[in-house]
Amino acid sequence: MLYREAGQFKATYVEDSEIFPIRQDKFGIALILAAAFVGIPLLSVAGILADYTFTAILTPFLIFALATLGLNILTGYAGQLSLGTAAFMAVGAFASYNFMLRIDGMPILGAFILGGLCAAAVGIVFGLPSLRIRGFYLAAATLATQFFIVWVLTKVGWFTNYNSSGVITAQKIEMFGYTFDTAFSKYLFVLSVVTVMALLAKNMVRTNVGRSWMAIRDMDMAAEVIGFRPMRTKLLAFAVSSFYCGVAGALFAYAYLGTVEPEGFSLDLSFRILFMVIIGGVGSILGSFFGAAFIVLVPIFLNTFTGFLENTVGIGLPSGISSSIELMVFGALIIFFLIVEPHGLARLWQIGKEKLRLWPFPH
Amino acid sequence: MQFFLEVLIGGLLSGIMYSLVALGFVLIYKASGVFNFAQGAMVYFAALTTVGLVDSGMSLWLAILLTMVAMVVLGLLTEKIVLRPLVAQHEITLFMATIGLTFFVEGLAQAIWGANVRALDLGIEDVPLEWLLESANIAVSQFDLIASGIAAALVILLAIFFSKTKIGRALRAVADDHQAALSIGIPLQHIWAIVWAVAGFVALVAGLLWGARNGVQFALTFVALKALPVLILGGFTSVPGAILGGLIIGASEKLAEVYIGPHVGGGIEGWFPYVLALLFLLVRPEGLFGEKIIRRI
Amino acid sequence: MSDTVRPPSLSTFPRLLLHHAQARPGHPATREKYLGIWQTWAWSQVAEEVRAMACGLAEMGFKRGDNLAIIGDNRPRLYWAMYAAQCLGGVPVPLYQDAIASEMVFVLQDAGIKFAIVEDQEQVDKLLENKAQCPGLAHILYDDPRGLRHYNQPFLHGLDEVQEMGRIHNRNHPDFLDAEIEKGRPEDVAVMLYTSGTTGKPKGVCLTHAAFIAAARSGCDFDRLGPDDNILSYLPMAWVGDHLFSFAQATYAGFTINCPESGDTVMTDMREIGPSYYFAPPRVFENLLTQVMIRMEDAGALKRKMFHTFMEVARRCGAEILDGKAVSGTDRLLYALGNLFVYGPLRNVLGMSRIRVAYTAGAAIGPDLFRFYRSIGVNLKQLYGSTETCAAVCLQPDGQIKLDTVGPPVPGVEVKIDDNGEVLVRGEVMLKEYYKRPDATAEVIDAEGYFHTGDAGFFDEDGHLKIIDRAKDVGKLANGAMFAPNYIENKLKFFPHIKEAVCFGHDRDQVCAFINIDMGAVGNWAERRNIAYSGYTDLAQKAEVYELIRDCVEQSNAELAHDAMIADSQVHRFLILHKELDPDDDELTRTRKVRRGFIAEKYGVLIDALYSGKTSQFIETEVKFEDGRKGKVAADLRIMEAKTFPVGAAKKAA
Amino acid sequence: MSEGRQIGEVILDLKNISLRFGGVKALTDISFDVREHEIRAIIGPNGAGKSSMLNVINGVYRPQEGDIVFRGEHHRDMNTYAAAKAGIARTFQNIALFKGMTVLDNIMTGRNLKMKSNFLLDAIYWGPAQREEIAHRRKVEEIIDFLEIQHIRKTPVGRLPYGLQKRVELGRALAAEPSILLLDEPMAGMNVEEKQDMCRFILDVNDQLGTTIVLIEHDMGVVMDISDRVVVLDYGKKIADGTPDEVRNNQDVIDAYLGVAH
Repeated sequence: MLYREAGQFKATYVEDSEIFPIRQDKFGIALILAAAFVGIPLLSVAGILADYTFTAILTPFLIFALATLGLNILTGYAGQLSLGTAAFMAVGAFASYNFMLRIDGMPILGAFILGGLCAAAVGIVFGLPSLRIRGFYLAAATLATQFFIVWVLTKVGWFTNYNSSGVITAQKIEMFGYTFDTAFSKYLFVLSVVTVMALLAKNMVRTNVGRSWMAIRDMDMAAEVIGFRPMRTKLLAFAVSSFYCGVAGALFAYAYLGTVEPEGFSLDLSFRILFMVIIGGVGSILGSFFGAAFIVLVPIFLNTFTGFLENTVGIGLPSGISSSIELMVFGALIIFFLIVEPHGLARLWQIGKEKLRLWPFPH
Repeated sequence: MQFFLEVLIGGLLSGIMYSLVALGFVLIYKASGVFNFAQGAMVYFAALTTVGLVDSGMSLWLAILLTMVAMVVLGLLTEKIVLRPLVAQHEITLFMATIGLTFFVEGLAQAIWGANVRALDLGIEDVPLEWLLESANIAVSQFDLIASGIAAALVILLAIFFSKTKIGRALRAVADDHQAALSIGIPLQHIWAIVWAVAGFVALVAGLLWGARNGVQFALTFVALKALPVLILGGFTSVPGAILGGLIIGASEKLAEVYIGPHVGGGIEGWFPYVLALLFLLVRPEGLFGEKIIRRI
Repeated sequence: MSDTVRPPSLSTFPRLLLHHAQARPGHPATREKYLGIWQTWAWSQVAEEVRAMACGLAEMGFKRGDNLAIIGDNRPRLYWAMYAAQCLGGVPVPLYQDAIASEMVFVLQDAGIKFAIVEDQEQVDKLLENKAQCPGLAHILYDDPRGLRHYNQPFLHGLDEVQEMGRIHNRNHPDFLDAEIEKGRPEDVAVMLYTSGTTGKPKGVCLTHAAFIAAARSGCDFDRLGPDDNILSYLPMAWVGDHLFSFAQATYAGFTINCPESGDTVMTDMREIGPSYYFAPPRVFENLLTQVMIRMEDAGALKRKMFHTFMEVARRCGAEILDGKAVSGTDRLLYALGNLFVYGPLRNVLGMSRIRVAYTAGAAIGPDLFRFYRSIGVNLKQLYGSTETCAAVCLQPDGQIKLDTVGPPVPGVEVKIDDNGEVLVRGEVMLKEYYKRPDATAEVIDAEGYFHTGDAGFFDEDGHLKIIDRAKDVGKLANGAMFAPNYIENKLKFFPHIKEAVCFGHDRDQVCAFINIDMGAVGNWAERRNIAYSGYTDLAQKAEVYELIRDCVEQSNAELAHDAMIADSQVHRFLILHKELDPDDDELTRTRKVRRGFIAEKYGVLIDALYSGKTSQFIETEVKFEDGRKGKVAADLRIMEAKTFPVGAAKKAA
Repeated sequence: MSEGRQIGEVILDLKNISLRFGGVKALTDISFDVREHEIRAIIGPNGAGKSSMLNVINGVYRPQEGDIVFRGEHHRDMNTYAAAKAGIARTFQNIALFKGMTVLDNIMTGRNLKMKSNFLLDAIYWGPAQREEIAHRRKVEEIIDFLEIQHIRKTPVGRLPYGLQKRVELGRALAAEPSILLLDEPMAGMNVEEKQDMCRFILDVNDQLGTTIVLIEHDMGVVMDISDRVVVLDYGKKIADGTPDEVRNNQDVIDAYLGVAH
């Protein structure tokens, strides 16, 4: 309905292969970026947005989106189910911490990238079984990653700098003499990292490397026969995915938790990120953002809702129950999405968009 | 040597319990191709429900009976609401659905009974068997022995159920070929319902035994995670594989914890079985008793 | 181009081409969807390509006065071939690409074709098949080499190699082509278009540069077409309409032609290009509308409701708003909403968002159809012309659109109605002659220099020409008034419930009609009313159906009464035939035109009944079934009176 | 059809190939050769080992015995990657397209061995990766044009009807610009019109691109029409080899097809 595509023809392949080939979409994404980079900061400066918005919603949303993106590369694009996302995040976080700790003058971005690379290396090692096994044999194997890595980080004191409590305060995020210490500045920092990495991911999935992943996912035998090497392709997917998760883990520790601790990266987090992939859309960059937003917002809505019930009707829930209900809601949502729309919110978005493009025709 | 035997026997005994849980997985996987990640949550749910009912003044046997009913209902509902709409979907999709189910069941259990750790008393004392201690100087828990006895009985029962009864044979037929199963004359849906009910029963037994041993708490859900390496080792479709795998995992994890653990800081029980299973997989991707995979195109 | 007076140097198409190559070298001239994108050639590139092609042709011996056959779909190089031939003083002769081989033979022989440029293997095969009958055909050049690798006939050449040859030729004789172009005169024949020839053999219509440039100029000036306009070139190149719009006007104004990827992708390509200028015969518009309606049927109830509500608004005021007439504020607001929710998106999905001017011609367009497009904001207009007049006699000016006229004559064209109602045309746009047919030429161009169009029509009070029929079909009622059966029949056939109509009235005192109902439409109508019927014959004789058809006839009468010239042709009595008119029974031609004489003879008894005042008549007719068996259909046909209106009255009855 | 085509030297020579799965003999001591630019058909009743033969040629299965000589090089242990690298492309009996990708992307995958870009350049996209992507896109568009599937280029292959999927799969194989093309029942399940189209494409590929073609096909009319030489397998053994005419009149072949007991 909003689309006016008549006359938007493509005279070159460059135009035809743009990420947003439709003018209205270009405009839309420009608007969103402007809102994220300029609009929200302005609102914050004007005092309309509280710190809570950043610490509880926007920053975790972006970080989770990045981790989801990472898992989506592996699971959605390359078809390798992983239940060890949090472990790779943990590697990223701890590696970044140690690089900052042990190398003088280490720039924070450098530490994050190196942290991501460490995660990638670990990803490759734990991706090795994927060459022999598939499906949920592999899923079960990735659980091993989760348990093993968290165990290592807990047991090997060197990683935590022999901190007895196991909870370490993360170093400050400093760049060019500026310290990102307010909720708002951390948001901007995370936003910038996530924007760049999302663009890189989109570029990968629309070129040869992305096609190799999807080929292995859809029909591995045929992929082999046309010359994709399964080992290389899968391990690259593990590496890239783990890199994304690693950087997300570092951001999680530095810009969200403020601490580096193994318990922050539990199996529960792995599941949560898997849920974001499923709800957002398996095999969709955009879906990663949808999924993250959804899972971040659901508990907030639930709380608001129960709070509302308590204030108006006077029905209060015992404190322990709300977290149980949250679990149930998540579980039910996953099942709901798998049954009703296995391709998640991204597919719904796509269908909606198609409808708008064809409006007033139904199909 | 005694110590070694002690550890080994302890390991084997808990291994039987792993086998029991693994059997729950195999049962469902064989019949419906679903890898039921929620098995652990069902164990937790069963144990918590029994304890909850007992704590509210019910007799143990009545509580168990009621829980059994609840488990069957849960199984049937799962089959109807979650799995039937997903029939013919990719098995990974089904797997993820059971992860969702895990969350739901855990949440449900806690919402009803609260998240506190509770004790479950089955009336069996957790003391070393005296005669064994005296005669061979090996400490083996009486409770473990009885529990694994029950588990072993159940395992054997299920194995017989699978191979001798009509329904059991139908189940195997279903696993091999859905069309063939239809021709036997048992509706597929009935078979699935039975399987889910049986799986609920297995979960109940496991929940009671584990709950009585370690207390009924959220950690019970990890029992299911313990069963995973067992399955990897034994193969997802093999009953003997589940039994043997359970014993191997149980024994080796205890031995590893005792003999390797101290050198690396301990607590390796959580991941050692996985690594063991993984190494095994790299050698034999189809597991101990699984069918060899021929890649067809 | 706003400058109406062009310097004399731009008096031929090749000169115009060179002019654009200089004036706007980088401006896109031709686009073609090929290999997934719109490949674009600027005017300077087109000029270079044409130069290479022309020089290549010259090298191969193509000479001034030679005719060049062009056969194929709308491909850039085929359009350029026209310039190439014209540069050398030759005449391009585009042929219908879907003609079967034997049909081509006549034209190839008649035009004395030595050189043919064709699109692909399919066309090459057709020519090879008939090569023996066209001994003059010396060279066949093809655009697309696919499948032609093993054709080793010496007279077959790829356009690529011809152009390569031309480039070398041009390097060796750089002044050759410019000199050839200089030799071209405006009075030279620019193109030869064969009329399809409903009667007799096709005739080659010779049209000069001056004629087509005049035609292009009047159209471009009239609608202010400029270099930034875009047109989708998808109609047969051999049709005068395509030649005027995609070649002559594009070359005159310097706008861009866009060739679709293939016949199957026209709709998609149209949507991608979003042309600003569009031309299509009525059937294309009709198919589009049908598709719109069918696709809307599948929409949800709410959306359908919204669609129909806003379409009602559009029907009420859309065309008026487009014409800039006064419309109430509420309607304006509603229309704006409709534009947001329905018309705008609809134009978008049809690829009509950017259309400034769209034309239709070639056949009568139904008023509902015409109004539909105008009401959703597509500036659809009608034009009148024929191959012999470069399709440029009358154009409807913006803001003065009438459903049933074709507008006033364009500047530079004189139109006169002769005594028997035939439209006569004189002016620059006229044909020079029929190729090698002085007899036929003399038949259509009279001593005063008027071209006899063969169409009957008259001017209305605003000076707009109204075409009503073929002149030879027009008769006179007993009172001497004009009787144009096709006109009345078309009016009736625009009602969805009427499939065919046959009117009688020549030399009689009133008009009577046979009607064929539309089985689908009336069948639906009957089912909705729970009227049971057992087949066509049964349904046709239902009293309810007669009432339904009488309404239609009376509406049409009311419209006829509006015009003094034809008010006497109102249908007084009618009957619904017991069988569908069928080409298998020789009642229709294969193109579904009514064979009036045959029908009058076959159903004489019915005509007598109509004029004798009977209220019913028994008839038995032999019919052929699809499997070749014969059978008989018999029925008692009712005959019904229809209300007629006094002249000029009942304006609002419709 | 074939007057302009020069059948060349032997480029693929299979010598004494035997293949077993466990105890089951799939192929027993089969030898035949393929000459450059020819269309070579493999026929035989169901279960004769035809698909296994193709799988041996491009390294999906490794025969226990025998030797594969491709362009003078011995490939006892041919693997899929080496086969693809050497210019052997194929289609599958049961369509093996990448269901989640568009037609365009599916065919693009066929060009992966010709791409030099790596994932880092791909991620940055701007510059070399983009240039390469576009150069290959053009090649792929030529294939799309060749196979007349322009109208579906951006459709996910999962949504296409069977006949078109087969065509896309051929496109993917062609994208690799193979020197040998293995076609496993390219016309199975097609209607007459689709078969004619596919025949035309196969002949055009063979003729215009000079690609050597080895095909398995059940439609005898088609096989006899388009192939230069035919090898006949039955129960994993070769029972005849020769021109279509020779094969047609071979008694063993007639028996095999009529099901005479062994």
